[in-house]
Amino acid sequence: MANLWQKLTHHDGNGWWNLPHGPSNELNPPHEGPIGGAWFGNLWQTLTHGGVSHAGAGFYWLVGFLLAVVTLLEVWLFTVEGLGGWYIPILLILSVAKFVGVVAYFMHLRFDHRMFTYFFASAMIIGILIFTIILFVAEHAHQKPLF
Amino acid sequence: MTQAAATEHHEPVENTSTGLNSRKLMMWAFLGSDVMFFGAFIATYLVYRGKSLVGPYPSEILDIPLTSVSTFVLLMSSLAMVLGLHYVKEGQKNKGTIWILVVVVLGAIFMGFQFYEFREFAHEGLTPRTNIFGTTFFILTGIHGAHVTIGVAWMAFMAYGSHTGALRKDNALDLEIAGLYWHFVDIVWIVIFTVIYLISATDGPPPGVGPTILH
Amino acid sequence: MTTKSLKFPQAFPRPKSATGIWSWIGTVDHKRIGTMYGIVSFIWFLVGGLEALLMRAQLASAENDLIGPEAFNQLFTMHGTTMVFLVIMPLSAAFFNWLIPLQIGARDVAFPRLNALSFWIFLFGSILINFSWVTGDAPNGGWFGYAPNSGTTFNPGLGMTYWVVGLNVLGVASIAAGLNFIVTILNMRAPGMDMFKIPIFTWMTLITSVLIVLAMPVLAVAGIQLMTDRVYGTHFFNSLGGGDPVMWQHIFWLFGHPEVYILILPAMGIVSEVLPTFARKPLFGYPFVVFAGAVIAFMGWFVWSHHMFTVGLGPAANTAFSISTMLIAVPTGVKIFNWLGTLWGGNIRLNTPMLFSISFIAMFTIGGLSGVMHASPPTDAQQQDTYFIVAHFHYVLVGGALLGIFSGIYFWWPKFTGYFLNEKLGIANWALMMIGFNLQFAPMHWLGMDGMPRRIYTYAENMGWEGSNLAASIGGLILGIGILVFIFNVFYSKMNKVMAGDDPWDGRTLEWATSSPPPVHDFDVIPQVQYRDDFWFKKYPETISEYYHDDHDQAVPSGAQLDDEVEEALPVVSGGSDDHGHGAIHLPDMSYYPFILSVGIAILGAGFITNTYVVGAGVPFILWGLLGWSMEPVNDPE
Amino acid sequence: MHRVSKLSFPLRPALFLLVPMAIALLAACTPENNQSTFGTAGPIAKDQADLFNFIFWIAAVVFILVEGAIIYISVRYRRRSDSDKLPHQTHGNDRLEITWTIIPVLILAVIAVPTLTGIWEQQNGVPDDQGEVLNVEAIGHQWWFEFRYPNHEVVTSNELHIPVNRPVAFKLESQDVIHSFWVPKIAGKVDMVPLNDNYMWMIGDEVGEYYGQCAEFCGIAHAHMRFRVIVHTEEDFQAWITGMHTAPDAPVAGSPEASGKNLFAANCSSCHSSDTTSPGSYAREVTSQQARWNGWISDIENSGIVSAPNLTNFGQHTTIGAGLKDLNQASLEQWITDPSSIKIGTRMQKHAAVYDTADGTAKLSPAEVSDIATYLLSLKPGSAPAGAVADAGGDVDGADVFAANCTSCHSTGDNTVVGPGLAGVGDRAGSRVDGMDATMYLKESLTDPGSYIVDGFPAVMPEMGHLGTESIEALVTYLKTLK
Repeated sequence: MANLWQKLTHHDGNGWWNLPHGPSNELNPPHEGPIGGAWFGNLWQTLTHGGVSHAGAGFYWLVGFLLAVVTLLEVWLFTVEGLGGWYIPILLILSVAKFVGVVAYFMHLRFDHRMFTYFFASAMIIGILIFTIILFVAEHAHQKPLF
Repeated sequence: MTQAAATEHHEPVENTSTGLNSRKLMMWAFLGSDVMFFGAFIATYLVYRGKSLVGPYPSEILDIPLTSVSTFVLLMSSLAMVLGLHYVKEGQKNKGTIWILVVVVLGAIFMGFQFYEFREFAHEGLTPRTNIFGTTFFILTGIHGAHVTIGVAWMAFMAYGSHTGALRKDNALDLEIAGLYWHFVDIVWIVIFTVIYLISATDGPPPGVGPTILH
Repeated sequence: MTTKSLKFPQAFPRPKSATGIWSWIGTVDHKRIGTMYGIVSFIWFLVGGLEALLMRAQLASAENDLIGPEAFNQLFTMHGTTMVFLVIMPLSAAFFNWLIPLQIGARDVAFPRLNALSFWIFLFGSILINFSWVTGDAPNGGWFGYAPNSGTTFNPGLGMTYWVVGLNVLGVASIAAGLNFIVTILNMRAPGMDMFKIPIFTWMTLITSVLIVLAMPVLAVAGIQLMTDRVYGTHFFNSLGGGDPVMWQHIFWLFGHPEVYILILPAMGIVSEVLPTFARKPLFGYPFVVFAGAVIAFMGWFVWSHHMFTVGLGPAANTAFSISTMLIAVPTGVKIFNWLGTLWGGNIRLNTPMLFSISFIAMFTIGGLSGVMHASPPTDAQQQDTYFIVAHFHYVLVGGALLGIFSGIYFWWPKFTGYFLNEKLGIANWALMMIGFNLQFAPMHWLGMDGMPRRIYTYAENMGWEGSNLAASIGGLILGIGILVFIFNVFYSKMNKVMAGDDPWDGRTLEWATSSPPPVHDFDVIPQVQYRDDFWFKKYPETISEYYHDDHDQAVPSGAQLDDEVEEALPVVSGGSDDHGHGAIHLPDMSYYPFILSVGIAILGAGFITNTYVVGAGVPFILWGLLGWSMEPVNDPE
Repeated sequence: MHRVSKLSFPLRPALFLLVPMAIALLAACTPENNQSTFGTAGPIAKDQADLFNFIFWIAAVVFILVEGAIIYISVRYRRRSDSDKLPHQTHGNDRLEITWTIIPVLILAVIAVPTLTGIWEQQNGVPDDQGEVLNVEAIGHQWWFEFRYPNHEVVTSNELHIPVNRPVAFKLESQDVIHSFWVPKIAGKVDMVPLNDNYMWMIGDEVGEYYGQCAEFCGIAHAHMRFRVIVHTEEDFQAWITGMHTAPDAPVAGSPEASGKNLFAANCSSCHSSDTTSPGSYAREVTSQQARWNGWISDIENSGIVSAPNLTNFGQHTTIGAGLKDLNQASLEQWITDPSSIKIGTRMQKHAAVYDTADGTAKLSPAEVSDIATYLLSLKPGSAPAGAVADAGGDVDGADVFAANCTSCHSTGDNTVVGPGLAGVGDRAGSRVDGMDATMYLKESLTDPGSYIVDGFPAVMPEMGHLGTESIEALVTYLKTLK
């Protein structure tokens, strides 16, 4: 607690919200990558030649293939009857997976400086929060009919 | 190295406070801004989903197989984009140029699909003025289409640059920034495809629509 | 190394001259752009003020028929729009432009041409909106443009189309400027200046820019939707076609509340610079002021529905937004207390900038307290859309933002021009503004509590509102005279120059380290920064240990890192602009393309008001601007 | 180093802050003002005022502390002489920061408690223990208020009558733009939003007449969109309800009232109903008002019809122009002659054919105006028992039936109001449907209008079966005479 406090308030604290100093080719530590935990980071570490952004054409083909598969899966789900209430959540999860795939690998966020992730993620977080609130409010915030 | 080269063509490690390239940083900040832009449009669509007072309703008009193909095309253009960037960074000029051209072509095909779709909808009686579905659908996908158009033009410019040799290994960042924009347009479509097409495709008329309000 | 690059045929030679009209049109110098922002927005300030005075004249007595309802509706719509989008935002932008590179020790902003583009788009956008006065069809649906009253069904004229298109054009300018300043502040800092050493005004600019970049797109969406409703007959907010008027309010206020902080945070930053300088003490609790600003900016996103307490969102939503609104008063209070802490024990010099800044705290506190009153939905049910609200936000925006800006004008005028603004006239200006302001807006509090709704062009004699309204109108006149005194002061001081020198106020931040006015290249040598308020501590090295050691938690940052938390010494970051090494100073060359591009955007915008072919006419200019710009090197090869 | 200019400053800035404040405090709020939120006449407004006072005094304490601190510090620590002595260069104090973060939180928590109770008491329905609830539909129009009492089948405009000490539940509606329903002395405002019906409730606990006003900007006549709330004793309220079901006495032939009645029927009655007293007339008025709205919205520029205040028993009203002026012969004549001399922007003046003149004044002679005014002022509950007019027996005159029931939507000329003009309808009727003669077609159209809507007209005509066979026969006979 005291540490956190100091990080937040210190004159020259290198607190977590202080912005990074290093040059852009400094790697994210694998266990601290913005997406996925340690196991995920390690797995992709192997696949991506140690997490450098020049991952190789083969890697991009692989990601592209997986994205294509997910898209096919989505379209197939559309034809499947009887998913009921599961349909929308499954689709949302799949599209989030595609979204993350493109952002993390095609847009290099996974390998790039964390500052870029902060930029994009903060907008995503604020956007998702407020627009979810708006959907909720528009759907449910009405006055109780008195007669 | 001349001054022009020093300022225009950035070195891999930037001489800035954060060590990050200013233009790339700005592109990411702009993408954050665009997140709010599309977020507001998508939120509007979702708030108005299923509130059309008259038809045609999504279930009567959306063509999922067709849009699946165009979605696939746009997704593959992202792959082509990243490959193009990869080869430009490797200094393989011809491969780079070809893949960027593939992006242009796939983007143009996507635009063609969208144009075809808009025309079909208009034939079947759905315009932005028809109902609230038409309004939200056309403006959201139209704004996205405008983004794609800008992206295609930008990529064509890049392909030309790569072809003439103005875009090289040492200023591949120009392409990377354009690529970020292109990928962003793609991820917006990923959300739109799910939200407008797959999820809404079965939406019919809402319960209790009365004819008295619009005539 | 010879490199091949694309060339775009030049219609004009690239501008080179340092004087004359073309040197202004082609300029990419942040100081010149700041000056242009300042002058243009001050002119709009006079226009907006005149609109306010006309309204006050109409309301001075009951059943007055000086101005008809239609003109009155146009006046209050344009007054609000002008003051928010054409005055306070661009006046803040003038300060951003002038000061940010100077405060962070850079030679220009990160994207000088983009900066010029922002200004030109702002200029054309503002002219576009105000052109509606010439056509006699000024916007009349309120600066909030509530649907469906702003739709064509109930508002068939062109006025609201001007308004919505103009706002969209201005939005482009704001977003471009916001992106520019974010990158500038993050990337262009002088060597050694990490984020916790940048001046507080720079911090507030950064936070404001983030808000602009995230909030203006939401306004753009609202604007595009209303525009397509008006121009193409879509149904976004058309209740007859299934659109929901409440949705407009959600989207508009979703932008609108962050906008409030976009307006006030720069003024808070100015005040946070002025108070320490004139109290001759560092800002009290720097990290807390920064953090409070960031918290305000974040929480500002989750309070928008307090503008809609009477819309009927039901008790649950009202409860949630009431609580979030009250909470946002906490970081605001933290700032006020820190300012008081700054003054406490200081050696306070009551010069004009300081008078304005102290008045800022006093007036902003009143606005904040009345804000808490209508954070409570039951009391807001009586206050919403009454003059109580008018009083509240004028205390925040005039008593807050505008006093802060005037404080900044008097404070930095010597830096901008090299000479002081006259102190006696300055005090007269301040006194008249304070008397006029309070006489104008304090009575509005009880006008509101006495049930006078906003936006009414007249009122009956038996309502008991005449005295307060008359007082308010007289106050408005006095406030206006105060502004005239300011204008007189500007000319008087120009003719009777009292030269100021580089550092007239014994300043704290880097802008005082360079000459007044600064050279084109800002700094002969990019400063190396070691401390927060680096310039001050270099002047008074004996105070370093006082600042950095009087709390056991704090450590001297220079030399070896005393902070155990930092694992390794930070790499020295090299500085500023794009110049490499310490050799020759290279500034970006001038360019016409931002101007051409902004002309294209203005024509495009005008096309939505007039007809579609005009939209097409804008496209060639935009393409010309974009292509020329992208192929034009920052510097021509020598 | 160049040092600061040596300007001295004789005035203490604090005084400048205090003078306007002092003036301000001298003029305290006046509860007796017509729309003061302090002189309350109902528990909701009282709760709201109490909560305001509670927050106000807390704010006042904070105000005095903060402004006092500003003044004290500015005076106490201002530079004396020319000393440029450097004060202690403190950087801050964490404990103070925590303190002045937590104290506001606590103060706000104290404010939040009554706030939240207030929200849930006022916005979550009428409490059960408040007595029998009166339901009222309040509808905002540009720029007047319509009030409907669905349980009593009464409709009136601009003057709301409610019983004292009884909860009144409101359904707030709007068809055009957003308005806001506000009676400052009885309850805070709630907006009237198209497509989003709102609900609120209030209790008037003092008999009297109270001012109300639209609080949301709604267009050109926003300032003039006002209304009155008349709080009656229970007996008076019941009497008013009964009165609203009692038709006025028929004017004596040849009197100004009789002339006014005819002029009213000819010039005003397509938009203004004035006879919503008989059974079934409430439903008809609700339908007609919708029809007028549909007629207006389908052709805003050229419509000859627009939603308009119901003038039943108008003589009982105390104001005209939505609460603008006291109602009397002179003000009413002024209103009829040139509404914009009292209220700019009325829809009536824009759309009613009678105002289709160069200067927008009515195409009526002063005598005619006077007759209409006299007639309208004479509209007070008459001596006849409620509902007695409908079938008075004897010969029914088709023209009277038409005037009473049809003129809201149909003219006897060629012009379209809501429905088609009926000139020559007798000739056309026979050829409209094969195998149906004119009489049969007209009868069918009256009793089952849905079957034979003429192309291009909205399907809004109500069924007229409630008029009774005799009236229908007379009406058909009359219609066939129209050339």
